[in-house]
Amino acid sequence: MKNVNMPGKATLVAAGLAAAVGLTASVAVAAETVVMAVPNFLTGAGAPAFGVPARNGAEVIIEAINKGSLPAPYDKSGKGLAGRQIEALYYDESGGGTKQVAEFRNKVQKQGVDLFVGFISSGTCAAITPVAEELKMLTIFPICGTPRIFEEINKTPKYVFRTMGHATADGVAEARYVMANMPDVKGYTGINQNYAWGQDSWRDFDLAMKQLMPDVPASDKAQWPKIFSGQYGTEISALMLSKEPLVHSSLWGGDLEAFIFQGSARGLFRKKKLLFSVADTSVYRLGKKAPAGAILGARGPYGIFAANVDTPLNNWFRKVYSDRYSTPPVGGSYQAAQGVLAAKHAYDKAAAANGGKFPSTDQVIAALEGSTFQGIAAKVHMNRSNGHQAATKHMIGVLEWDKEAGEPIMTKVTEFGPDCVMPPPGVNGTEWLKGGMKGAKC
Amino acid sequence: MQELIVILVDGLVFSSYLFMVAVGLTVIFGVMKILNVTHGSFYAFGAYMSATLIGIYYETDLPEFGGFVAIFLAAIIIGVVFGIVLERGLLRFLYHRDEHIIVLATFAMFLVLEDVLLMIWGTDPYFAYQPMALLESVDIAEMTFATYNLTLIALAVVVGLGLWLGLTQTKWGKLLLAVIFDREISQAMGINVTVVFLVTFVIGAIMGALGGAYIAPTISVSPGIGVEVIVLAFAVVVIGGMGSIPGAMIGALLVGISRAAAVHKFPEVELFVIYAIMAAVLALRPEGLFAPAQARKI
Amino acid sequence: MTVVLEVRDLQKSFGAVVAAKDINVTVQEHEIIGIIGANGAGKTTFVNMVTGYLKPTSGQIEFAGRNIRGLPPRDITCLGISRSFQVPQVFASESVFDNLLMAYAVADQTGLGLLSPLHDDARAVRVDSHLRRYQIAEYRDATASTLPQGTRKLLDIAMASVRKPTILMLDEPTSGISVEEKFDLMDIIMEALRQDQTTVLFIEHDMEIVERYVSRVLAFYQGEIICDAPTAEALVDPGVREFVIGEEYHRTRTNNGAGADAKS
Amino acid sequence: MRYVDKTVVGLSIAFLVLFCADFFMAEWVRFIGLQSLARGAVALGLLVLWRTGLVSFGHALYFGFGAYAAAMLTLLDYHDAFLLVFAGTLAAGILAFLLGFLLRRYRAIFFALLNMAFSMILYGVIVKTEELGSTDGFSVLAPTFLGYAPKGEAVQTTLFIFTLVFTYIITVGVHLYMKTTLGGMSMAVRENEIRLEYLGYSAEKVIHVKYVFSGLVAGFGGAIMALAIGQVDPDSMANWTVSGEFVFITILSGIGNVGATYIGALVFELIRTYAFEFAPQVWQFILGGSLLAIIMFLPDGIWSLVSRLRRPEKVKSP
Repeated sequence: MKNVNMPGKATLVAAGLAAAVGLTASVAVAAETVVMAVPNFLTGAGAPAFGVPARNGAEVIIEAINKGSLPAPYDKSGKGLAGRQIEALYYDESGGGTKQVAEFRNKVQKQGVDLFVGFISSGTCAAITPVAEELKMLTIFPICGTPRIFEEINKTPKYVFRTMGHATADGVAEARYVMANMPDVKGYTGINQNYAWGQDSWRDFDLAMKQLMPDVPASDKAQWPKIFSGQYGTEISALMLSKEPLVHSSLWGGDLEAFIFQGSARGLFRKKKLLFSVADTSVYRLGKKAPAGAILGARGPYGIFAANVDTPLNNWFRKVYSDRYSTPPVGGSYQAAQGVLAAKHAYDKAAAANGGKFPSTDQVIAALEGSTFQGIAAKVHMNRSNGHQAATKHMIGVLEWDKEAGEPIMTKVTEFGPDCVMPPPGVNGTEWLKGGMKGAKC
Repeated sequence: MQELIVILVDGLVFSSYLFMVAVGLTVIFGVMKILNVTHGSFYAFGAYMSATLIGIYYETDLPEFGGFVAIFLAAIIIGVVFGIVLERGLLRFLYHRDEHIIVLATFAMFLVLEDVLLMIWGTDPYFAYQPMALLESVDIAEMTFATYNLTLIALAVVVGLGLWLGLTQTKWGKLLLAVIFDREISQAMGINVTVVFLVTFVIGAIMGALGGAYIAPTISVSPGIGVEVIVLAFAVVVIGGMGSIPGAMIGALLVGISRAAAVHKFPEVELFVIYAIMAAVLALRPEGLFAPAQARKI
Repeated sequence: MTVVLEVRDLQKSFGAVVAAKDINVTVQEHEIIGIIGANGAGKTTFVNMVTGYLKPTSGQIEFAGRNIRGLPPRDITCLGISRSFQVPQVFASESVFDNLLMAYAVADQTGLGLLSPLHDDARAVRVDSHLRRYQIAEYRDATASTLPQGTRKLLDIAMASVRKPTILMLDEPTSGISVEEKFDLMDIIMEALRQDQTTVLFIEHDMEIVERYVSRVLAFYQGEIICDAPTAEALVDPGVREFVIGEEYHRTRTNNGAGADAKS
Repeated sequence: MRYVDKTVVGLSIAFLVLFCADFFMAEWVRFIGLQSLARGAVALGLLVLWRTGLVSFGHALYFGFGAYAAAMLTLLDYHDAFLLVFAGTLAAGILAFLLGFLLRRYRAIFFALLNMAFSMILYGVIVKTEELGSTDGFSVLAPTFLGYAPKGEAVQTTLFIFTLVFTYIITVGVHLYMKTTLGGMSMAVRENEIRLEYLGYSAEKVIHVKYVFSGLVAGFGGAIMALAIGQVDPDSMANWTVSGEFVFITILSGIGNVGATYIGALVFELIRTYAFEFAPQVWQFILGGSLLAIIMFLPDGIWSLVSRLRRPEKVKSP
């Protein structure tokens, strides 16, 4: 190691800084556009199941908004957000919370983003929430599930919204469905990925079951495969040996598909009743291979559950999306699209209230808080957590294969109202579950 | 009793999976002393290629079992192409550098290939379940197993024995052992180390690709499968003793069986099994399974 | 005369192979002892055991009245037995000066002293005088790996002698050195060590060297000492003539250099 | 010393420049700078190991341990940055001290991989701990500084100064330490352990000291990162890929100079940021590609550029 002379070092440090500082110049906000950052998983295992469908769903809506070609009820509100064209920045959500926070700051402070509509993973949302509030950046989470966003991380949000129900609703809806349709089930076990989402899903379902069907035992050997492990032979044996007839699973994407291939090869689905909380991400892709007879959820009235909703908006969305991406829209597509619609609704409403002039962020926030707007296939009520957390109806059904149409369909579908599955305003989801879901209106 | 048998079978299947995932890595490390992170890419590309070929194959109405040919074909194509390109195009320029620099270079290469994969195949998953469906299932101890998974055991045994015999019984193998023993001396003895390295790397690449290609029918071939196997393969190879093929076999069995037992008995700890074993083996037998560099002649 | 090193019934076996058995040696202060024997006779094994590189299977090693058997090399070194190596062990990519600087620093410092600067002027002066004593001052700033074999041997021995050890064991100091240079090399070494009155044991193949520098000889054969006597006696001992000198003498004459290179 | 140590001077000037820059820097620049300081500190620890001839593929273990130690204190309602960072650093240091007894017996790739094994165990433990949010991790409230509780941008500004001061002290400390006997023994271990043993000192002891140090700075970096991001999660703090990034930065920086690690970290952040901005689909491609380029064409890291600037002959490679 040699002593190195100052100028060399100074210049280098300076260069580094200069390079960096100089780039602040690149902050260019075109006056007449709204810059909307749309982060989703574009790489890695999250991409096919959620990221890409979500990105595409958002893209379809954004382009229609810019063209002003959205059908009713958005057909009269003119082009763009409050008249301004959307400039969309699609980017990758991969790399973990830390990296996403860094990226979030870059997008805000360097690329002059006006609002974010995106983030799929609960982990990212949890990491982003405090920063979004700190940077006063309007941020709409269309998908991520963890209740902790507004229950722990920020109880009084101003800039952060979530436009779909959180994970608690899934567990409750699933449990209610089981109670209604399998009253004499002998017990239940589960197979969930060993990470936050899997753990939360199992906990909520388990808690709800303990309330609704207290004398139905849960297995103490629920399976916890490592996420993305892809090999489930041993777990499948264990499940087949277990005495519980019902298996709860929040597997998604590649893991789910691998589990289904390996399971059906061994007749698991003939032997056990499976309950998949997010399997809609794969049903179209799996086609015939999808396990008919399994109980399915889509975290709300999305994807395959919206297949038969006959409204101009939904029919248009399914058609445009299917034509363009040659596959029907899945849950993620609907949820992301719903997030963009929330922005559309809020900007236009705020502009109207503002005498037609383009609204300030605070006005947009005021417009969105507590409002109710039309999602692709269902009404969205922003009536939880001071009007920042949405509640929608929830749907659970049984998957079947429709020979005539040659496509998977949902049968025995049960609808649950928003107030039946979501905790009442101001109530912590887990406590609500433990307390017996008081105040639920079904 | 039944559970015991089931654990054993599950364990064997998973061990075979681990072995197939790890063997390519150990072959390359054994001869070239390179810890090859791109191994993960070989696995992923092998899986994608296999899924693609299988897909094409079952478009035709040729006899169904032919799908298996597609699997091995995929492994060979990927292995040969990537093996040659990487060894000639990258590694040979690095042989004189520190071993950890080479590891990092392969890590960088892995990052690059992850995106190349996306460019070629996109983000949508590929399915190739036909071969698994074709073989249907068998019952052992009143438990249904997928025959395809059981064939994995056979494959692992064949590959393991094949490599081991090839290494100890053939002229080529003896050359390799010479190179493993002392690179300089074997050069002096007129062994063409360059060729030995190239061939070894290609074989290792084929093995890595074969792992992916053969697993492909049981999984959804989608982005990110490569990164998952890297740490797995590292662990197995490290437990078994780096560069030793019997070692990799032992390591795979140790991990596979213990994991199966864990899943059946204490599912909660599944996540730790492999690393716990890895750390334990290293902690308890520093000079054993895991021999450090021998003392130099002084 | 006081006994500095006493070795009793030393045994070493690697599995079935017996590398050393029934080794009994007593070394007096200021002795210069030559260790001779064919390759694999157990000479280096003996040195390795005394200096702690190998743990004896059984037996006693007493140094200055203290049992040092099984101690690690660093402790034995600190107690006062140093060694050099057949293959010089130096810090190859460092300069000769830095090699010795490190040697002195390690010898000087313990505990918190280790956190004092490696390079200080007083130490530099001592390093330079040491370099002169071993007549390698001209290579002061050369990188160790570039040194000619003889010089590297000297550097190795110079580093070993930094602590002014009571006993210094040299493993084939002249191996790989051309016949012409051998005596100059040994003169330098012996002169330097005489100043510190160091007790020296060195392994040597060349009987002329042995005759010239050594007062007493230990002859090894198949792991045993077959002769321990004053040089003159030893060199005429029938056993030694048959098992050691015979081919050895011849060998050193003809192809010492090559033979040693293959070994190193 | 007879002469003024140019590296110390250099570091001091860099320190002053950055100190002043803090007040006009764009927020995102400061944020990148903050991360570069944190990661650079970890790389500094790896640099010390590297000079000893060792590379660790598992220092995310100490990075993550420090980060979580600090973050968990905030759950107990301690928010003083000095306390949190000290705790994180110390916790990681203790862990390194304990594991050191095992790890100091290993060299080369085995050392690297054993480190990775331990880091993956920590990763598993965190993932398994739902109380700590499993893979989601949990968020860390803005810290206070000896009672001063800044708001908004001031948090980052203060934290930057805070970090800058400590990294400066650490870096100068390491530089001076490298000139001590113990520091110099890095060379001895790397070059020839046997000789070091026969000079009378234990190579394992030397390695253990360096290892504990590397653990301390990694813990420091982790704690800083936790405060800077306001969030801890296993995937970006304890996963093996994170360890890979640290080695990446070390190699990027080169062994030449302690200050280089921070420049390396900055370059790393910039590459990643711009790859992410301009090529969201292929950022890994660009990241990996640039690493390859460095390995092939700048074997001694970016620092060798500086060295070349001042003296044409190539600097000695590690």
